[in-house]
Amino acid sequence: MRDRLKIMPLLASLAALGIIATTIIGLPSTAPGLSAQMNANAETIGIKNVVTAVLLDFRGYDTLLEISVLMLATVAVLSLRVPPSESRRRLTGESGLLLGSLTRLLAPFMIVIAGFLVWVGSSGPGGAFQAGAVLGAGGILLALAGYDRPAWVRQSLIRVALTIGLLAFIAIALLPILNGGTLLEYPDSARKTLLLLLEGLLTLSIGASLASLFLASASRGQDGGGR
Amino acid sequence: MSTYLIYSLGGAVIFAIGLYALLARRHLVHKVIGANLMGSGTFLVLIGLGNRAPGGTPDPVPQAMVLTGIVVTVALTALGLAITKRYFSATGLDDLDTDPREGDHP
Amino acid sequence: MTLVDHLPALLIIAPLAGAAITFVTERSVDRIVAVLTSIIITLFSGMLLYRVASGGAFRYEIGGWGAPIGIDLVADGPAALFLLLTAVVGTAVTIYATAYFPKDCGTSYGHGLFWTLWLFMWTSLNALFLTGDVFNVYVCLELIGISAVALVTLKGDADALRAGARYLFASMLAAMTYLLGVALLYSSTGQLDMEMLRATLTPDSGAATGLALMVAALVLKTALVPAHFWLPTAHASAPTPVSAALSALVVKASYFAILRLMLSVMPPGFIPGAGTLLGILGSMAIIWGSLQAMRQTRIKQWVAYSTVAQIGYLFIVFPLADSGADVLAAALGGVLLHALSHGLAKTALFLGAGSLMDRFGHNEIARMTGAARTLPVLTATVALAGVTMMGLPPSGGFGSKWQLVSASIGAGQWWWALVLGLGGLLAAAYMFRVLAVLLSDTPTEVRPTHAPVRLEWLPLALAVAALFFVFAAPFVDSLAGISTIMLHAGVTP
Amino acid sequence: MMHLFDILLVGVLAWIAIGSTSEAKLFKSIVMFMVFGLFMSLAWIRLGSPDVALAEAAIGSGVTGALLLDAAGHLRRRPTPYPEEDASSTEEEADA
Repeated sequence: MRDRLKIMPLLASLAALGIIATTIIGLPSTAPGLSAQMNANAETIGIKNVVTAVLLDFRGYDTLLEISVLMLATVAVLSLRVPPSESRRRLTGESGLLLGSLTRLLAPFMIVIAGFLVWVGSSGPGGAFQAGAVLGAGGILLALAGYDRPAWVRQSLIRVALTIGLLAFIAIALLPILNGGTLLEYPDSARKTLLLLLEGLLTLSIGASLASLFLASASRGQDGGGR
Repeated sequence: MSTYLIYSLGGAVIFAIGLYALLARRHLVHKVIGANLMGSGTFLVLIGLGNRAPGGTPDPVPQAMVLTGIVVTVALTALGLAITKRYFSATGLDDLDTDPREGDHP
Repeated sequence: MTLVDHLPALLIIAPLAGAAITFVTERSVDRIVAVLTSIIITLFSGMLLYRVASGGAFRYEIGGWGAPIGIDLVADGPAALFLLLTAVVGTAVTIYATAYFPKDCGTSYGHGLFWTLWLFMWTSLNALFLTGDVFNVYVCLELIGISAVALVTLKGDADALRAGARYLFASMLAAMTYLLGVALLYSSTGQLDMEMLRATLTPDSGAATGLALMVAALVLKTALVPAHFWLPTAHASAPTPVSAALSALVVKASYFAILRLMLSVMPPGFIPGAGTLLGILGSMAIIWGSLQAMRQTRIKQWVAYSTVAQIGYLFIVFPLADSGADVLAAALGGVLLHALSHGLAKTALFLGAGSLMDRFGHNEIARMTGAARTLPVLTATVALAGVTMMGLPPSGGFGSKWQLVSASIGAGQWWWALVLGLGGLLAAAYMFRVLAVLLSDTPTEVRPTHAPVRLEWLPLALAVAALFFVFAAPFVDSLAGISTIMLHAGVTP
Repeated sequence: MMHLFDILLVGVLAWIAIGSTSEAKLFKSIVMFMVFGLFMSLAWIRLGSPDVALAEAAIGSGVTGALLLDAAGHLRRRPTPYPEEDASSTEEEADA
């Protein structure tokens, strides 16, 4: 059934559009923002990809909270799982043959892409976020293609993995305090190592969180929601 | 008309489309799509306006904010859909306008 | 740097680590982790309050960069007060929850994930009170929103799911609007740090529209009338300890962000009429919420509408903010005192109402007659918390209204004083309607209980604390002054 | 010339957005939304943000699309009331 046009929401959207568009047109056509300062500081610490520098270092605290958002959402989705009595009545997943064989080809490829993205992230485009996203998407594809999760990938294991990811991030954040700095203040001597460690960690935990966001919600038994 | 204006105004339009869907569509999944579109519109405004830096290299700060925003939005989406599915299992309804107590739903 | 200097960071990290740990531990261990975490947080919050009261406000530069490159935490008087309130209410909620949630709850109550969700929520509240960065506020709001919605849907019945869905869509709308506001604000000022924003803000339409969108989004999250539609069902259908945390803390977190934006960031009159508009909406909330509370037949809905009304008082500070330093100081002290005493009393009221519901086995007010004889402690809790809601002496509610009235008179805007008086009368009306039932002579049967006594005495203790909270007024006033908010009236803190 | 491309791209984005929110069939809506994500990636590249383009393609279109499709699949199955749900809903009515 198609919804009828509703007047109040339409007026609200048009009003929002009018206000935003007028404001945007009124803005000056050049604005430096914080780019000059960010670029200069990224150069000082020797990271070529400034976006990566902002995410992992300058505004690393945002990223810490964001990993928390991902884990929290996984917990929330788990808490909403349909009770077991219902999940027994699932339709048995019958995944398309094409999707299955395609995934078989794609999955290792995606892992390689993820690794590559982390590798280039410090100089060119790419980095933990994108690599993690690709990894997570790969995991979901596997599930969609009807792969049973291997026996060792149990729910408790996903939980442990997510927790270790967050706790390791917290540990890295707290480490500088022992060294006389503030939270997330990497000492220059160890910055490169710590950031690399963090990138790898983030890739895995973003990938794991995204995949488990899907698996947790779609976990009707072992079929992973394949249709 | 410069590039940044095209994309940031386009972002405003997409934000408004998403807003309408979130407010007016009944189906919960359509509402979730609407919220996602509001997010995409906002991101376009952010990065579009970040393209006004002199020298042609876009401001990295909006890009970092958008990357964070994309991840947060997918988290919200997952939660919204999980609630939708559970609500459907409990009531057979896929919108909030019908009161589950009244029963006799299509 | 000593431990005390790191307190802002530790207040966020401690509950976050607790949340992560409870995700993997056994359910019987979860509650121990949660109680330990709440003790640590309370200790830290107390130390931070002492540090701010004795040594003044300070900033904590995460990553050592300092604004505008990095993100700074701001520990000032109002933040320290809200943190301590969160610690006290949070500890009470934690203790209540150890008795409320059965040790083995199977698939009911969200598969036993309450503790993880709750500690995530605590993390996000502390983070929001401390942050000095407008984009970081967005991330904190999302953390609060997701944890709050998940806690509301914990029961998993149709009512809770419907309320949770409504709450989630309101949160999504608010979050996207807030982020769009940040986009416009950053695009016209090039700053994200609140202090930097205050320094660079010039009257231009980009920044004004951005800030207006951000405040509007936060108003929706705070459930100020007319954006309150999602609150009563969400707060009423949540498990009792969650209802208490939502009403006492969560709406105040987004309110705190409004306080920062309206007073710390914006100079007087930056968005013409915004303060007055918020004051009018606040007045409408006081009257509309109270009238609705009078009409409720179910006890948790009654408490939830009382929250809608009490939120209104917090907004009376905005129309008074531009009338000089003395008026702002009195009004700010007034709303902070109100937020604190309402937080304590509302926790008591929700926990008490929840216990009443459990003992009677239903939630209908009309069938709770004679509770004064059968359940004297719970009835006393409701009555004493009611004193704060009505604003009678010596409650904190009285102190806050007194200060807001004198600020209104001082600013020459006496009409707010009328609203405050009317609000007290209406609160008395909705309180007495329920108390009359509880105190009536015809006792109804109550269910025997094996629940620990803390389910009764804990709410009473909080209600008593709120009852004498007016004596904390001088201390709250002095802490309210230790903040960049006072710069709004030209006073250097 | 480039501006023509920009205007065209934004126009297509808005058109797909309207399509995906006004489409009555849920499945079509979702597919349109996923296509929307792919075009967004194009816009990000055009705006000099390859980092965002990568994330958008993987998350905005991929993961979100998978979540939406899964939900749509779930909502297609007509639920018959389960014993458990029945119990809880009668309890609710008693509460009301």
